[in-house]
Amino acid sequence: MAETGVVARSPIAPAAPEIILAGWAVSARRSGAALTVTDCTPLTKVAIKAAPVGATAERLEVPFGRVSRQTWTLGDRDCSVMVVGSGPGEWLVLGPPGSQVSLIHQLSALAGDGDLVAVVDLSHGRALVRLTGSWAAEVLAKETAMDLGDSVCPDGAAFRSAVAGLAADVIRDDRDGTRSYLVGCERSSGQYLFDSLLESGAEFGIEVDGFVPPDI
Amino acid sequence: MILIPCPWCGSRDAGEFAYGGEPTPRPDPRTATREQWRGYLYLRNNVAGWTTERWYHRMGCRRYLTVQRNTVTNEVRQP
Amino acid sequence: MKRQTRRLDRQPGEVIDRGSPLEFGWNGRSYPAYAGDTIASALAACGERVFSRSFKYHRRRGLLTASYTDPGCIVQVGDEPNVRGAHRLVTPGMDVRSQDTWPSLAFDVKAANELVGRFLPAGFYYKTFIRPRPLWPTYERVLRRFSHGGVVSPDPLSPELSSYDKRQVHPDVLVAGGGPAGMTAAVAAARAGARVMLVEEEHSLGGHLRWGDKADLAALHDLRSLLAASGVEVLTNSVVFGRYDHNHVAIVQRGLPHVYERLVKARAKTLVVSPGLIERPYVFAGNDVPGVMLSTAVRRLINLYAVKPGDRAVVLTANPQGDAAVVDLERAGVEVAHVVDARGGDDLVRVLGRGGVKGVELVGGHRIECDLVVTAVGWTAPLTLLTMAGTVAAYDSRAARYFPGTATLPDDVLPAGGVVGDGTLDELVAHADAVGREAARRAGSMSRREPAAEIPALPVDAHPELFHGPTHGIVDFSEDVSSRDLLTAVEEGYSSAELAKRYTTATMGPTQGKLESVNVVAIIAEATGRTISQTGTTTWRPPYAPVTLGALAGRHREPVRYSPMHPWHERHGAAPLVAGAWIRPDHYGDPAGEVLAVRERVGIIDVTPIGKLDLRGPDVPKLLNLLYVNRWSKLEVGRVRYGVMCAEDGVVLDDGVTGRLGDQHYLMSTTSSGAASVWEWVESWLQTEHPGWQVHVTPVTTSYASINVAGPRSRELLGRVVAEIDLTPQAFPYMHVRTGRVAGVDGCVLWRIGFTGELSFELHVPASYGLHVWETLLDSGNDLGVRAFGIEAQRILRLEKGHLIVGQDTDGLTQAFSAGLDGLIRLDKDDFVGRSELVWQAEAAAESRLVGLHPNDASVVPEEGSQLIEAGVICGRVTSSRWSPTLHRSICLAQVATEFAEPGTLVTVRLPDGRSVPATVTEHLASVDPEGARLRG
Amino acid sequence: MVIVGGGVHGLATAYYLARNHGITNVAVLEKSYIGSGGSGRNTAILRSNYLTPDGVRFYDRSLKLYERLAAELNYNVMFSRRGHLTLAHNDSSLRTMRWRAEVNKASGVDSEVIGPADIKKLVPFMDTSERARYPILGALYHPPGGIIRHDAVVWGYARAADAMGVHVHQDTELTGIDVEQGRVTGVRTSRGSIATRVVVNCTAGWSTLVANLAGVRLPVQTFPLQAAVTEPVRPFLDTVVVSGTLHVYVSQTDRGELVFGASVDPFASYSTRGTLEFVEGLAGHVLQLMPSLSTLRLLRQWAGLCDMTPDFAPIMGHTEVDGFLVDVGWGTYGFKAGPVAGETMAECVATGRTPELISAFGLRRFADGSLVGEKGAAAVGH
Ligand SMILES: Cc1cc2nc3c(=O)[nH]c(=O)nc-3n(C[C@H](O)[C@H](O)[C@H](O)COP(=O)(O)OP(=O)(O)OC[C@H]3O[C@@H](n4cnc5c(N)ncnc54)[C@H](O)[C@@H]3O)c2cc1C
Ligand SMILES: NC(=O)c1ccc[n+]([C@@H]2O[C@H](COP(=O)([O-])OP(=O)(O)OC[C@H]3O[C@@H](n4cnc5c(N)ncnc54)[C@H](O)[C@@H]3O)[C@@H](O)[C@H]2O)c1
Ligand SMILES: Cc1cc2nc3c(=O)[nH]c(=O)nc-3n(C[C@H](O)[C@H](O)[C@H](O)COP(=O)(O)O)c2cc1C
Ligand SMILES: [Zn+2]
Repeated sequence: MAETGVVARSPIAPAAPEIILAGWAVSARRSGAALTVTDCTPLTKVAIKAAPVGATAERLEVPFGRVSRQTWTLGDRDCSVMVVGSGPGEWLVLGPPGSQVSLIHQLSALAGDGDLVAVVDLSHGRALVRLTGSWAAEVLAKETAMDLGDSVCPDGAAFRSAVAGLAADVIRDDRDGTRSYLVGCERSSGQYLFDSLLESGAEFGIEVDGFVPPDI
Repeated sequence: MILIPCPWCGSRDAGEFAYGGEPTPRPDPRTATREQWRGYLYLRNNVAGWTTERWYHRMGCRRYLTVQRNTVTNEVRQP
Repeated sequence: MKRQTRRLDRQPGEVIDRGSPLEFGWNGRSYPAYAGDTIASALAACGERVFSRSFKYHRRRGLLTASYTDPGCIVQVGDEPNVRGAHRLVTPGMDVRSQDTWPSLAFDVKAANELVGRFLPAGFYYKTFIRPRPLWPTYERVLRRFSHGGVVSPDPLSPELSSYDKRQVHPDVLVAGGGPAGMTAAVAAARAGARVMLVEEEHSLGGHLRWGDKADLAALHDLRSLLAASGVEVLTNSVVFGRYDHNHVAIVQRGLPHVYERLVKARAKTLVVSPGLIERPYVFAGNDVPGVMLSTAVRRLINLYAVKPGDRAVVLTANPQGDAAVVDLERAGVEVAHVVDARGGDDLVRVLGRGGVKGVELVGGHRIECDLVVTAVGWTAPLTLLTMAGTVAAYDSRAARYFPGTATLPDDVLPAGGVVGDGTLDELVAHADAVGREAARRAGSMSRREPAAEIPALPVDAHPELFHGPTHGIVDFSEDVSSRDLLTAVEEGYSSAELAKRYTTATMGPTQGKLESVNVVAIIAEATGRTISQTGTTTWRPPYAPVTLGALAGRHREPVRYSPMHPWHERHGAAPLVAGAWIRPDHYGDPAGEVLAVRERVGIIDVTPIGKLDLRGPDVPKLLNLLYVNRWSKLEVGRVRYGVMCAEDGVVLDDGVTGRLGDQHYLMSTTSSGAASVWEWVESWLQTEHPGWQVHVTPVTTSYASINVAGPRSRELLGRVVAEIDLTPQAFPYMHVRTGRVAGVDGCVLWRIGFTGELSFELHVPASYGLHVWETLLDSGNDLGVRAFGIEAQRILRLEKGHLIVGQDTDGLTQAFSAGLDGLIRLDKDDFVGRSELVWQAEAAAESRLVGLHPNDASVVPEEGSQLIEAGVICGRVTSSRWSPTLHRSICLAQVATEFAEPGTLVTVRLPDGRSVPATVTEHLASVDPEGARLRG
Repeated sequence: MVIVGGGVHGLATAYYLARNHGITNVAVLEKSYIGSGGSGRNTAILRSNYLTPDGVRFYDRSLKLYERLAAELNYNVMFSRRGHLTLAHNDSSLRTMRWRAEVNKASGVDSEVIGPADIKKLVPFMDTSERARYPILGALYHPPGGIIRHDAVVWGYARAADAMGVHVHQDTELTGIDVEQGRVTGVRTSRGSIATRVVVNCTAGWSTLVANLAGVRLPVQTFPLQAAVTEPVRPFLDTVVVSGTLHVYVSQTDRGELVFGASVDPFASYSTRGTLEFVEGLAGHVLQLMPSLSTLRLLRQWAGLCDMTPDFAPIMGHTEVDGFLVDVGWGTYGFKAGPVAGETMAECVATGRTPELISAFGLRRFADGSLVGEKGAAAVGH
């Protein structure tokens, strides 16, 4: 088998035109709209489970409900990585597409002694969508009961809750001062989540903006 | 929608949780009589008032937790 | 076209826009109106007085309250039934029709009911049509034709009428009701730093100030400016329809550009309830004749809509509101023929006229000609939101109305305004200001040191208790219930408020007690010789105002799940099968052909929904031993094993295979429908019973695309796409697992198992590459005759093989032995979930068993669910049945009473069409390859 | 003797005690007004298309009693035979429908599985298209099913029992049961004591509280069940429609309103306040079945308490305390059983023997591990 033909596909059908970037079929569409939604599924997603309080938790330094952006050396490159405290004793690390092998390697090495640590690649198990624009919170407020106000959910906060009826991980990750959220759910419902956000954002003129690796 | 206080996530809509009901201690399976075992399976106190119960935070932290709830008023509190 | 003959000159507080005239249709005729008019005000401006027919007697009805609650002006607008004509604004071209009148509003044949009116007293139906018995269904059919309301159509609604959505908000303070009290409280709370939302049912803020005098309008102007500067989010044309536990407050918002209606769900830290008061009608003969209106109705018509409500009026007043109405009427050029001052003991006896007011009769028989009768006899406090919060309504006879018993309110609900007292506007504002500050403080948006706001008590004005006059009249206008009906109910023993309500249906119509409940209770109290307090009330329930199903539903959406291969299935004509959230390929047009491809060559099926749990840690074997009925301690790396889980009552819960991928690393599979529940099951045992066990569980169901490659040539096919894994039977035997690269994709898991009964490999491929691997398999196996097969073919294949499906061949009470799992269950294990019950089941011997069954006539396929009947008694049922393309005969699985379970037993199957056919219990569950030679090959 | 609970079960028991056994020295205690419990709050659906032969026989008897109840009580209870449709949205419920239909037929009860085209004929508003999110694959059609004026049933029994000398005490709450040496000797109420050797517990959602007073534990948990009505519209729906998958059932009354019900609340409680999520879910599901009803308005929602048993079957007959009998566990389906339960409980009390018709429903079955098989069709309800 010719391995060059191996293309990874997100569960979300790319808006035309489709191109291949970093081994993923993604949308090449570019939007300058004030509210956009982007399929970020190509990002690498690795879950770590360990004791909520313990050596591993200490080394990861990110408490449950918070996000930290860090620069890690993956392979021979410095990469931007996002460490999300996604649950009690549970973290989700987001990295550029295709970085799972080195991420898993680094994370396994991080495991604290005496701590039972599980590092599981969820890159293909989760869909990830980014919603950006000043109306982003209004759109999400149609889909989730969580209070998205700054006092409860400031930039750099993360939570898991029901979004559009799905158990979803939400990360508030503003871009250049503009509201932005990453929303992740089980891969199989990715298209449904994406469509829901598009529908809810319609009244604010939402548009699809394609993914540009290593965007994180 | 009532709110369930999750010790990990804070108060969340009850719809995010699965209801586990009154926890009943599991009898020792090696010694339990049928009567005891079936009590464990089927009998609950069904209190009208404050009761202790288990909930599972299905859409959140995926932890089983214990909450006290008044089954008449639906007031809740941490045990 | 009609002319606006009753339109007044410009009024200071009018809400119509004379610069925007428009036309709309009423019963097919064109009517003029101005933007800002309601349907009712526009029609009244053109001189229309009759808008509907009443529920039981089809009496003509006109405006009563000229507000949302008006029972006299409920109309059909296009496809929308039961529209509140006194609230809905007219729009150009709107098609409005009166409801339920035939042949026309003016001549309604059903009004014949009125002539027989004396035959329709309370409880009429309970007492009649009893004998001769068979007649009731006939009467019922006639009766149903007389039922009330608008029409709904089975055709799809226009897009405007079918778009709804929802929004969730988290205000610190939510204010329900935008009169002076609500506006003031909102401003005060916002100034104290709270996030505030203010909700008003009407199209603009101001409450009763809007139809008030100059001073009222000036005060309103000031309040509006304060509010505009306060940062409060204001929703108008929106109603708070419920306050549910934990201050979950429901609002329906209308008049939006993008959606027809929006359900706004507020999780309010504190709720201020300031709904004002609702004016109460007076009960006396003819009180429902068109032309009898409440004082607030005429004030609204004149001041808001510049409509002259009549030419010559008689006013019954017991309060300043009624007095103000007299002033307004005179200013509008209505001749006030007589003012009956109830405070002085004067009263009205009856209204003269049927289709419209012609006059009134006063005490002593004196008659006055008029076309308008106005009453101002007191108030009803709309307590729905407060009683939902737990308050008990307390009657105050001095004020002649109910108040919320504040002692019973939770801390997070505060009433303000007319519901709690009277007083001057200044007093009202001072009170509401304190309430608003306190609401903000309780919401935690003020500094903790701030002391509780001192909330001044509002004065309560004395008001005469005026509920009914010397004659009987209508109490519940929407249900056509009269005071006489209530007396009948009491006489017949239905003397509590709750029983009388149900017997007469008073308060059960569209107004839900907002107009009539106090009168109902007062009349029952009088009839029973009790006080109003002793009589109690009926229960106020949500919604405060009726709310459309569309708004409650929002956008209809439910999560769906697709496998990575879904686009391929769609392109290849798969028939979709809805399995919970999953949409799966049932077949690709030829299930029998798909079966044969698997039996003879090779087929591939998308089994992605199979539940998959990644288990890690040293204690996984303990966990498996606990949850499965079979033994798990000695599973070697590289092996997989089939397991069955039971609940604590011994009932079969789920099944699947679990493989050991590494020293402390396992992959567990579950049924597709059990994926979520088994995960929770595993977590519950780990977290609540064995928190010390070292196991991490990660669900990976959709991390992998799962593909089963099945058939005698599956090894050959796989060999072409797998490089590093030795697929020979010796290197990779049945019930083993390998990991490696498939079609260039790393990290694939392969296990050799066989649900279909064939040699087969189940591939779990990182999901993003699922489509690639799927297509590669099909491309590479072209010459082998590879074919995709769907669920239906799989069902046939597994049935041929005699593999059970949990939930189909077992049910909610099937314990493991009845499922024929004897060989698997290890009662010699110390413990496993369900063991105790299975020990007892083994001792008692199962009552029924799963068996294979062959109809003696091979061409008959008894439908699943067909019963086995011996000597008239049911002794089993067919749980699975299909035509077997492999064996060219019908095959079944059945649950049968143990005495019929012996192989060779002849049983009788009763088919749905009534025929009975003989069938024979087979030796094995499997009809194809019971020895398992094929799948081990 | 004392009957606790003035719902259809308590009142019917009193009525049949008087009518069939001549026992009129009976006090029915009701803490509020008669019918204030589930009997006044239920969606009044009658049917006999159960899954087990025991169930079918039992409910069929009840339906027969209902059919002649108006004449017997001289009170029109407005039984309206509308036909009852239980929709199947997936093949497993279709299989259960077939199973039920065949068991029904075997017991002489009219039930048949019908397809989407026939469903559309019965209910033109139904979306029977394949593109529905939960397509309708078929339905169990049960022509004898229908609805009734539930309050009228309660009042009819109460009037008739009263006329035969039974005492119905409203606003009278049972507060204690005296048990001496394993035998009932009397009861205490909010309005005084009564000496009695027989107490029948017919208190549905409150039944464990009453049983506790006698020292008897019941395998019952109390869950609210909610219901709602819309504003009236002109008749368009003749049939009673139930969808287990979508957790909703609907019928249109003679007055024109739609009456909706669903499955019990997701957690146990004694609250009858009702919830927002109930009406949201309900509306969503109704519109999936009948999309053109978006503009129909919900008028009122309420809730009642249901006494749920582990096997979705009632608990009837004697307990370990002599003279303390139960007629409970009616869950979400007990209104239709009122007449037959009254008849059999009256026989049980009067003769001291357990009638054959209810022998499967004894309290002992839980300790014995011989649950009733209705659980097999648990998803289906009401
Ligand atoms: C919303 C809803 C819909 C339903 N739909 C249907 C349906 O369509 N078809 C169907 O067959 N069934 C239905 N049911 C179930 C049915 O309503 C009940 O099973 C049935 O009414 C039970 O009747 P009952 O007489 O046993 O109890 P209830 O009617 O509940 O009567 C029990 C009475 O006991 C009284 N009580 C309690 N404690 C005491 C005490 N200590 N002292 C004195 N009195 C006491 C209560 O006040 C109450 O009035 C539904 C139930 C609900 C809530
Ligand atoms: N109501 C009158 O006609 C009237 C007339 C004269 C004086 N007053 C006096 O004025 C005071 C009343 O002022 P106020 O501010 O309390 O009442 P208000 O009647 O001036 O205003 C209440 C507002 O609340 C709105 N409302 C009610 N329920 C609602 C809901 N559930 N959702 C959204 N909006 C809702 C109403 O549409 C109304 O506009 C009292 O003291 C009363 O005696 C009232
Ligand atoms: C079958 C049925 C139909 C009903 N129809 C109406 C109705 O048309 N209007 C109404 O206001 N309430 C209706 N109700 C609800 C009752 O008013 C009341 O809410 C219910 O009996 C519960 O009592 P409660 O609200 O007093 O607690 C109906 C109830 C039932 C059981
Ligand atoms: Zn949590």
